[in-house]
Amino acid sequence: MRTATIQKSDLGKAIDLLVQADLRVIAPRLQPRLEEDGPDAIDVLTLVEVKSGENHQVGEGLLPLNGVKEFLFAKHEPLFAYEKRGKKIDIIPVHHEYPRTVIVGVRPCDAASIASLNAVFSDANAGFEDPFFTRRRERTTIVTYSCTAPDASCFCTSVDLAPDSSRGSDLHFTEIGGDLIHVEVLTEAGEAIANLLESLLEGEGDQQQREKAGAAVKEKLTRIRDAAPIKDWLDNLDNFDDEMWERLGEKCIGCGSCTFLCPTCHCFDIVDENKGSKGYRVKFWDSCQFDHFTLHASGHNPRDWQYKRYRNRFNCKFKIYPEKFEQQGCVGCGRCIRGCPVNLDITEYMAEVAAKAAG
Amino acid sequence: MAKIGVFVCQCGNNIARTVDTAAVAKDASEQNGVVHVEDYKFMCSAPGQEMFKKAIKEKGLDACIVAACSPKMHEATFRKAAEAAGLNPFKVEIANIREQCSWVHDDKEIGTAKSKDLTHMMIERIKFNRPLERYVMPLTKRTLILGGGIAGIQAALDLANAGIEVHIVEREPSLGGNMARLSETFPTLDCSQCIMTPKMVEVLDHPLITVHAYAELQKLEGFIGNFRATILQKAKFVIDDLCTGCGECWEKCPFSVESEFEMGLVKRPIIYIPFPQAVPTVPVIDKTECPKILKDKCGLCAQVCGPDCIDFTQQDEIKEIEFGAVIVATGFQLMPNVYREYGGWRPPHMTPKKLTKKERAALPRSGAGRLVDVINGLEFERLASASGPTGGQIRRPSDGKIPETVVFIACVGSRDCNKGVEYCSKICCMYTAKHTMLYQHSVHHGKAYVFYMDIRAGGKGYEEFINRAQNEGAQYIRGRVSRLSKKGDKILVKGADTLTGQAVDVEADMVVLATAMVPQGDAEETAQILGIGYDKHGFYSEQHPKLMPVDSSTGGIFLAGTCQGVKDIPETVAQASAAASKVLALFSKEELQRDPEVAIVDQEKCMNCWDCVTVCPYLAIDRVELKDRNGNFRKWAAQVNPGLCQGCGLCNTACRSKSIELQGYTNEQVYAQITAFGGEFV
Amino acid sequence: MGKKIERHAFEPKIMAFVCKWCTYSGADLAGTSRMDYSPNVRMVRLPCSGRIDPQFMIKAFEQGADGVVVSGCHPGDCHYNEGNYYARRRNTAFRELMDFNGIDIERIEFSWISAAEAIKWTEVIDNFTDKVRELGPHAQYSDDVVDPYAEFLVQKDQETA
Amino acid sequence: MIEQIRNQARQLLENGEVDVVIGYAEGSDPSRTTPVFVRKPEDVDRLIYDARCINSLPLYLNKRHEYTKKGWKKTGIIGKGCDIRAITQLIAENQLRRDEVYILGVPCEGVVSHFEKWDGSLHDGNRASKCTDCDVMIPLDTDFFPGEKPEVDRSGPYKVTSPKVANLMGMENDQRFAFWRDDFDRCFKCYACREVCPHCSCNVCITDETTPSWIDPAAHKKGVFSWHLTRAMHLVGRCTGCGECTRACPMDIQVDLFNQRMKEIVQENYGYKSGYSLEEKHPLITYKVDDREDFIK
Repeated sequence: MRTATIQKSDLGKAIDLLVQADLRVIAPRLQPRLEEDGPDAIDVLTLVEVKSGENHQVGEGLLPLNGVKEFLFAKHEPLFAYEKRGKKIDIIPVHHEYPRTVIVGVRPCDAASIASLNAVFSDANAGFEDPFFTRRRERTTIVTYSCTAPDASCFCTSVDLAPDSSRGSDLHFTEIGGDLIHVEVLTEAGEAIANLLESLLEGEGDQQQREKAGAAVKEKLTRIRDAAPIKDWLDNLDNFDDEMWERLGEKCIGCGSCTFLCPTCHCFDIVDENKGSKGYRVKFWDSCQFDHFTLHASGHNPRDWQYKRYRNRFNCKFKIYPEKFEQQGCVGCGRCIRGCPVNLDITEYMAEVAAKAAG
Repeated sequence: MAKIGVFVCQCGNNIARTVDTAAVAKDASEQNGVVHVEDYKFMCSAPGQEMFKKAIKEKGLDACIVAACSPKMHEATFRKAAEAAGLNPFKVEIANIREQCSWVHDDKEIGTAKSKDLTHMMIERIKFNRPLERYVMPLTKRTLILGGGIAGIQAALDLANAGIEVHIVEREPSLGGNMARLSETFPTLDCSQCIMTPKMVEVLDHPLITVHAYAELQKLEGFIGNFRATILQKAKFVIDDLCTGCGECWEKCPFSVESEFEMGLVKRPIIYIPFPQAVPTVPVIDKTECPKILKDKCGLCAQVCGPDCIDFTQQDEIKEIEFGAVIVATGFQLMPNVYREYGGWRPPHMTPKKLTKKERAALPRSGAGRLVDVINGLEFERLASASGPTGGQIRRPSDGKIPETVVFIACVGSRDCNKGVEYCSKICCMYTAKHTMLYQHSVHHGKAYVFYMDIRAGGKGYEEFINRAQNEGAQYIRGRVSRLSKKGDKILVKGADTLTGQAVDVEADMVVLATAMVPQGDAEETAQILGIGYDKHGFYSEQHPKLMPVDSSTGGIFLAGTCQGVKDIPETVAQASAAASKVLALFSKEELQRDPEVAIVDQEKCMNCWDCVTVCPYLAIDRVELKDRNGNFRKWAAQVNPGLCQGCGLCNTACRSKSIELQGYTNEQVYAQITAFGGEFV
Repeated sequence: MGKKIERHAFEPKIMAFVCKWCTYSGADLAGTSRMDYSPNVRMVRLPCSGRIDPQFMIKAFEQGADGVVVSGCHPGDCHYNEGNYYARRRNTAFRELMDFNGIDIERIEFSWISAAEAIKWTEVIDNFTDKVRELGPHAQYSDDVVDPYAEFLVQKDQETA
Repeated sequence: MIEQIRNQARQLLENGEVDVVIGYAEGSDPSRTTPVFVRKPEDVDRLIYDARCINSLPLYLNKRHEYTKKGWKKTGIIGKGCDIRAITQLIAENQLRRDEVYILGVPCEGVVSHFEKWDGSLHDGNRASKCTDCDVMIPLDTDFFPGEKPEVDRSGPYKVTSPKVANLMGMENDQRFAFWRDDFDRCFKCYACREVCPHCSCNVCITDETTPSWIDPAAHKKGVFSWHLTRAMHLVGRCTGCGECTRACPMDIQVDLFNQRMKEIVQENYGYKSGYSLEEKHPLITYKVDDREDFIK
């Protein structure tokens, strides 16, 4: 659509403008560790709702701990309430609010993850629509901010993305040197936000400069794997029982951190939170890394060993996803690598598979 | 879907005055699962109960709430009624709207709202009540009595006379225990032997009583109604059935050792009966001393035995017998080693022999000296006993002289946090008074002094007895003795009279210590064999200090006599009879019914940390191995023995994985009750 | 029979977990003696204070209780000999834990009440009710996150209206 | 030092004395290490030990994890002092037998608090606070120890070494609640804190129970609070203070502060320190008649 530039120092003002426009603004917030809390405390960067542009951290730090997932696919969602009286059961709808939201400072990998989630929850092809997700997605605008300093765990280039990809974004910011940010309007929703920021936007952005900046950042990535041969290798069912699954996966403790951190993991569970004769039915995140995820009522568990559960996760990302939705399930954000307490590394699997595929 | 009936009682006007029972009933009828409600004047009356039963039958109710008085009042009533109507009694719950609502609140609005809430909580709870069946267990109507002293004898006779089979296990060769040692008993001064011996004979002759003399309990397994005891019958080397008790053998035995029964005051042969009136009158050979057994020399007894009943090849024998109940009556001992504190020395024999080097080395060091004539209460009893070593003449151990002056010291080792035990030994005041009398009856010109702290004579005729002792000439000095020392052939007693504030020195011929009563030396090991609790002194713990004074902490094991705490003879006998009546109550049914409100274990979930085993006050939780279909070990798990479980629920709280549940108070039930909480508070 | 109970704008909800041998009987005695005490308490009868799981208290607070009473036999009087000693330890730990979490431990009352102490029972309940009334509603669990359940109740009222 | 460990491990594997040696190896990037299962003598050179070896390996000995299913009869394990305390505690809780494990103790100088803080060396800025007052740097119970094992006085009380605990205790109730509320807001109930804990050994965790569901499974405020309170309560007197729960938390919630505070309470009131004795029972399943009761009316 159109391009423009904005001064980096004007980002705070931009957030203020969005807040003033009665939008719910989600932005990264850094809680730096306090010296007096000792060496165990660490800096915490999260996406949270902000009320002003003061001390904003858009573009600072690398990745927030939480992705944008939780703002579209809530950690827990009451579906409805019920009350049993006599022999009657009343179903009472729960009121949900869907405020107009703009998420600012989303990294490209997270933005790309929305496309993946979209495929599951609201793609017409999937034949099913999650009303909660769809309505939130409709009312949410993603303002992406290209990465400037990827770390050792980032591997977006290995999964067809880049530190400046625009997949899933509505509006895309990229630093192009100096104090200048290149702004790219990608969708109508993005256009609406851009219009709100009109007073801060200037002229037209330089597409070449943006690409140059993106390429420079791409150079900094160190973790590069070849994802191309993975699907074919996985398609070969003989490899389902390959020795590498157990060898690499035996240290996995099944904590599920990777799945909860993963911006594209989307499994959920539904239970009734029953309080006496009333209660509500609630949907919340679940993880394929838990042993009871596939536990049958009979007591049988097809994924009886932890390595099989991790095998499922890997298959989900690189085989099932591409098969069903024609896109990669992994966006290379590296959260699962950073968050794993036992250093189980998805890129080690990728490398191993690539090597095996090559013979 | 549950079919719950709710029965709201007006209790005349007791409930109806502050609770709108009709409103409570109407509100309950709107609750999920409630299919029937009643609002009635007196639910507990005969017509009320009829209505209750009729509703259960006609409406096919599967659970009932009675909103009425406290469950302590009528829970049993309604559960029984439900059972009669074919509903499991544990599917009936009481909502307490009288004691805890109508009687404590004045305002009708408040009372009604609270009653509704209490009823809601019960409605939700009862949905998770499981129908429970009482556990029925076999019952072996046979009692094991440990100890053949007066407590054991009394309990055995009470039980046997009521038709219960009894086995007494006594580790000494004869029944009798400590009471058989006593000369005369306070406060009536009747002869202990005279009242004891007939009872001992009665026990031996009773067709329902088996006496295992010279035997010990090795192991006790099982639980109430179903114990299995392993009894070690020590080899007597004398064949019980053949022996006539003629006495040829022990009279001819050329060897002798200290007599345990006579407190070492005299010697006894190696084949012996402990005392002349022993029951059974079958001698035993002390295998640790007998040269025939040790070195194959002598064998004289076998030669003189007429019926030919001596068998040197006899071995210890293990007997396994099943019992339904156990009475522990293992008795007491006097605090050992207390002599040393008082400079005394225990003579190996009446006539002092020349000491060996080793024995001399074991003597107390300077000052205290070798005070042979400092003796304890039981030794004095033997000296005063007509059947004792001196034939009832009181003579001092060292030289056999009749003592002219005797000092009695009370509270030796008792009420003494530093060197002894903290508790009051209770009987010492009385037996010291008795001793002064016995002494003065025997030695008319003798002088008796008593050093005491306080006189504790709480008992029927006891205070009078003390007065009598004082009137008969015993001089009571309130104060402690600081030191005993040798002065010529006398003992210098240095003491104080705290009433006059003066030092008192007495030159005594003999000193008698009123030594504290303590549990048997092996009381703790015995407790561990039995699996019962004991206090820090080693006295066995009763289940409840006030309400269950004869029950041990383990079901089916009862306590009698001084093994549970210091007691005199009447108290011991009373407790023995109480224990016997407890056993009779237990045995009054054909089989044992146990309350089903006990813990059960989900063994698959159990992660065998054994926290439940640690907290269980009743040792009711066993560790069992689970096997797979092929009999291979699969996992460990806890298992509750419903025979022992008392339903306290401690295991339930200790269990982190929630794999142990107290039936009747399960997590589900309490959860339902909590989550039903939170209605409208007016 | 006594005073007319004065009702306040805020009436705290109090849940009591009690042992059936001592405290429950003590509360029954209060009834038999026609004593008057605050009606804000709802009791759960358990065999022993040692059966009281911290989980119960957590749930009670979640369920909207403004205060929780835990009560059993005096030390040494436990029907099961030692249950209340375990309860005492568990509650020491639990209170410290709640305190560290910033949850107001003034809202948990632990007391020993024997079957004869009907007066003590009424005093404990009355004083505790007053205290909690002064502390106000226990809002720590629902101050900023809307309780979906409360929300649904509001909605229901609107529907009926 | 590591050479001696490697040699011993090699010997053990060659003799068939152990089926596997659990230790640390280089991780997938230079600041990280990873747990490794060495089964073949030729692989022992993968074993390393330095201040980056944060993981608490006894986790893999916990029955809930799968080593028993593998049929390992005896497991060799490289343990820091604090890990060996965890092993001791596991044995005391009957989750492991002493003869099932061969402990290769290492002298420890402290570890970093987070992999992210590793800058090539260990210093006050990145040393985990649990290491500042540690009395088991020379481990307690080992089957093998490189060199002489000096005598260490371990009679001292447990000290809380995380300044955050004191900072929190210095706050008002409301501030403390606000702190936890903010942190718990991030919690999405992945239960990494549970899975990484060497002492969480239940076959079915209380939070996975559905009847009754004491802990609401959803990650709303009630569900999160009751989960963390329950977890801390279940670890009272049992936690050996490895701090893995905090490190494993993907949302960086400092959940081990609860455990540290509770250890302090247990030490103050009952004089109990976990992981030092095979026989001593943890304080919630024992009692003394004269325990503290100042809070009881």
